[in-house]
Amino acid sequence: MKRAEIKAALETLLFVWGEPLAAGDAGQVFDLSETETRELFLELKKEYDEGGRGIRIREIAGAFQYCTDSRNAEYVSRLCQPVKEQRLSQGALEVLAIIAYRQPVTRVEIESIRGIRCDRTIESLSRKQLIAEVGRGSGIGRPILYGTTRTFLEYLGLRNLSELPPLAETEDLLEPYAEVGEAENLKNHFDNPSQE
Amino acid sequence: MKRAEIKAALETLLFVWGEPLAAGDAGQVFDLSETETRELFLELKKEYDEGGRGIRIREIAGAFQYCTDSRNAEYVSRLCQPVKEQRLSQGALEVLAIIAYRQPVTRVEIESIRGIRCDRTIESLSRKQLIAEVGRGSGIGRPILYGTTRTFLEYLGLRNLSELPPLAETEDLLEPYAEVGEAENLKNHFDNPSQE
Amino acid sequence: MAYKVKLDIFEGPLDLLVYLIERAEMNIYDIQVAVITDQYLEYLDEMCYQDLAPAADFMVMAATLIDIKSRMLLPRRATDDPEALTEDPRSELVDKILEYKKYKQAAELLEQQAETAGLVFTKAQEELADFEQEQEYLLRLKIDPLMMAFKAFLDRQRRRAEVQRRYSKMEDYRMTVRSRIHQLKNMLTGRRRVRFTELFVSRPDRYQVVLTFLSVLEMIRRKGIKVRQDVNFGEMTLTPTKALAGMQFDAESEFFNDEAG
Repeated sequence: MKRAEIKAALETLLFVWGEPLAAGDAGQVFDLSETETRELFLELKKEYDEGGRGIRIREIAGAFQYCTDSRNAEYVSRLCQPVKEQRLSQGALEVLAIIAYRQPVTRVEIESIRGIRCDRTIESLSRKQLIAEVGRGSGIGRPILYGTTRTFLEYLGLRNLSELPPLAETEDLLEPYAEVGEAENLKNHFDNPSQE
Repeated sequence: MKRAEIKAALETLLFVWGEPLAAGDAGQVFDLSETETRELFLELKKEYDEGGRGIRIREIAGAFQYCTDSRNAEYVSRLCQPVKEQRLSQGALEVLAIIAYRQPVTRVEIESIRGIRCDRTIESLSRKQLIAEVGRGSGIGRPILYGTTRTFLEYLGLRNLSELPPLAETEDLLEPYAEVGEAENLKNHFDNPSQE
Repeated sequence: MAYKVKLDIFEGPLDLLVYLIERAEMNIYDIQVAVITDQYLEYLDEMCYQDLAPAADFMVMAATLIDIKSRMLLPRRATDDPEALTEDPRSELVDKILEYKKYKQAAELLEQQAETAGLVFTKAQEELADFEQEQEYLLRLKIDPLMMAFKAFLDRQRRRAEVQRRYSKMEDYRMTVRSRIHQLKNMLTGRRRVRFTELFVSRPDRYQVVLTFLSVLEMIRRKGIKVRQDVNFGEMTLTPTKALAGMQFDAESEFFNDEAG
């Protein structure tokens, strides 16, 4: 089977599957290794990107999926009203952010950061399959550890967790209440009270 | 809007729509006539056909739709029903090994060697065509004699039974303890007096 | 109240604090605790007034604020020793606020990211039922596990045999017809008549009896002995013949193979 034929067959599989298709699963069809298959998928992806096609291939956690070019979203909305995913509440987004950046993390840790209970929010995020139990902590009662899922990556259109927007540094958070210089001094004051 | 951009946008629309999309409906999105739009769709279709892609565009009564290249149907089947590996249980392996090394052998002999019933295991191995009835014993009830099959050899990549790895101690070990029956024992003693 | 806020928009006490501090344009490292505490308590009052029972977490924070406010009134230098400077009572709260703010901001980033991702559409999976026929299984069979299974089985047999041997040494000692004939020859030589039952030292098992009987039959066939039985199922009497002495039953002889095979 020629390389071009396999690539065409991979296009068929991607289209039929709809959902993200793991390179390993696709590879089995052709007796190819996951690495080889991934390479073919990436080649395909590049072809679509460089061709400026209206459909693209995106990678999510080692799986590949057909999707549309986001620049054409306006035309889609002119044609039809596509089913949009329900937006998350501010609270749900906060919990999701804490889990995303600090995973694996327990409920108690999340609550101590937010200063408020969030068992119901966690439950709701679990139901939406954006987060999942990823293990048990070693502490008393072996608390559940939460982490994000592949659905979470899909939701944000991320290839993997390393593509999460970087978390702000403390200094970035100080504005607009203080001049940076002043804030630095004050911060030092907290870090090193003996300076005073 | 450039021609290539419109074509890319049409790809997006086709993908999102799923069902056959009428050229007229698609054209409205870009203020294009049905004729112009149809021409663009046909250009796209030609590109996919000539590129030998795994997904194609088909025309159905003036409407266009993405579909897969029918030549790849087999790969879709393979993806949907990945061949799952199955292993034999330890008990089944043991029965198979006894049959392989001691064939032809009756169920009663196998059971007397193993000390437990194994009619279901024998049945299951027969169904998997690893063993088969190879004859009838001369004893009471003319019990079925089991042996391994060609399928068995194929699985193990053996040309014939003589290629089974030798187990030198096999006979010595089994001989004194196998309660095959006194007649069997005496028969062995006559056949093989030098054993002593 | 001097300001109007929507009461149900705050995600928690920290969220409310962030709002109050930002609104007052205070420096996070120099929070005027008295001002903030008053505003915070006003907010709680408003909540109660509007019948929105504030969550317990809001009350806990109120207590914390009041505690900090009161500690701020104490002199910061407890002694003349500059090293003994007590910690700013606000620092722990500030750390918490900053940590919370970090994730509050991250939540906004995630929302933006999700919005962008929302511009990308995927398609549903095709109907695959036609392709999903009966599951095929590929049997995985390798020679090594097969041999291992057999070796494990042999080991088990060996262990069982060792146990058996320990408990029944005598019973398990099994003779062949040839060695039994050899024995019988020695027993019969020089005797005139021997009863069949005399051929056994102690109470024989079935094997011993059958073995001895077969041996006797063989010796009759070779004309080494004559046997007499007066009654059905009665005692058999064995009489050695002259030929007995000349019969070869030694181990090297192929006698039985030739005759019985």
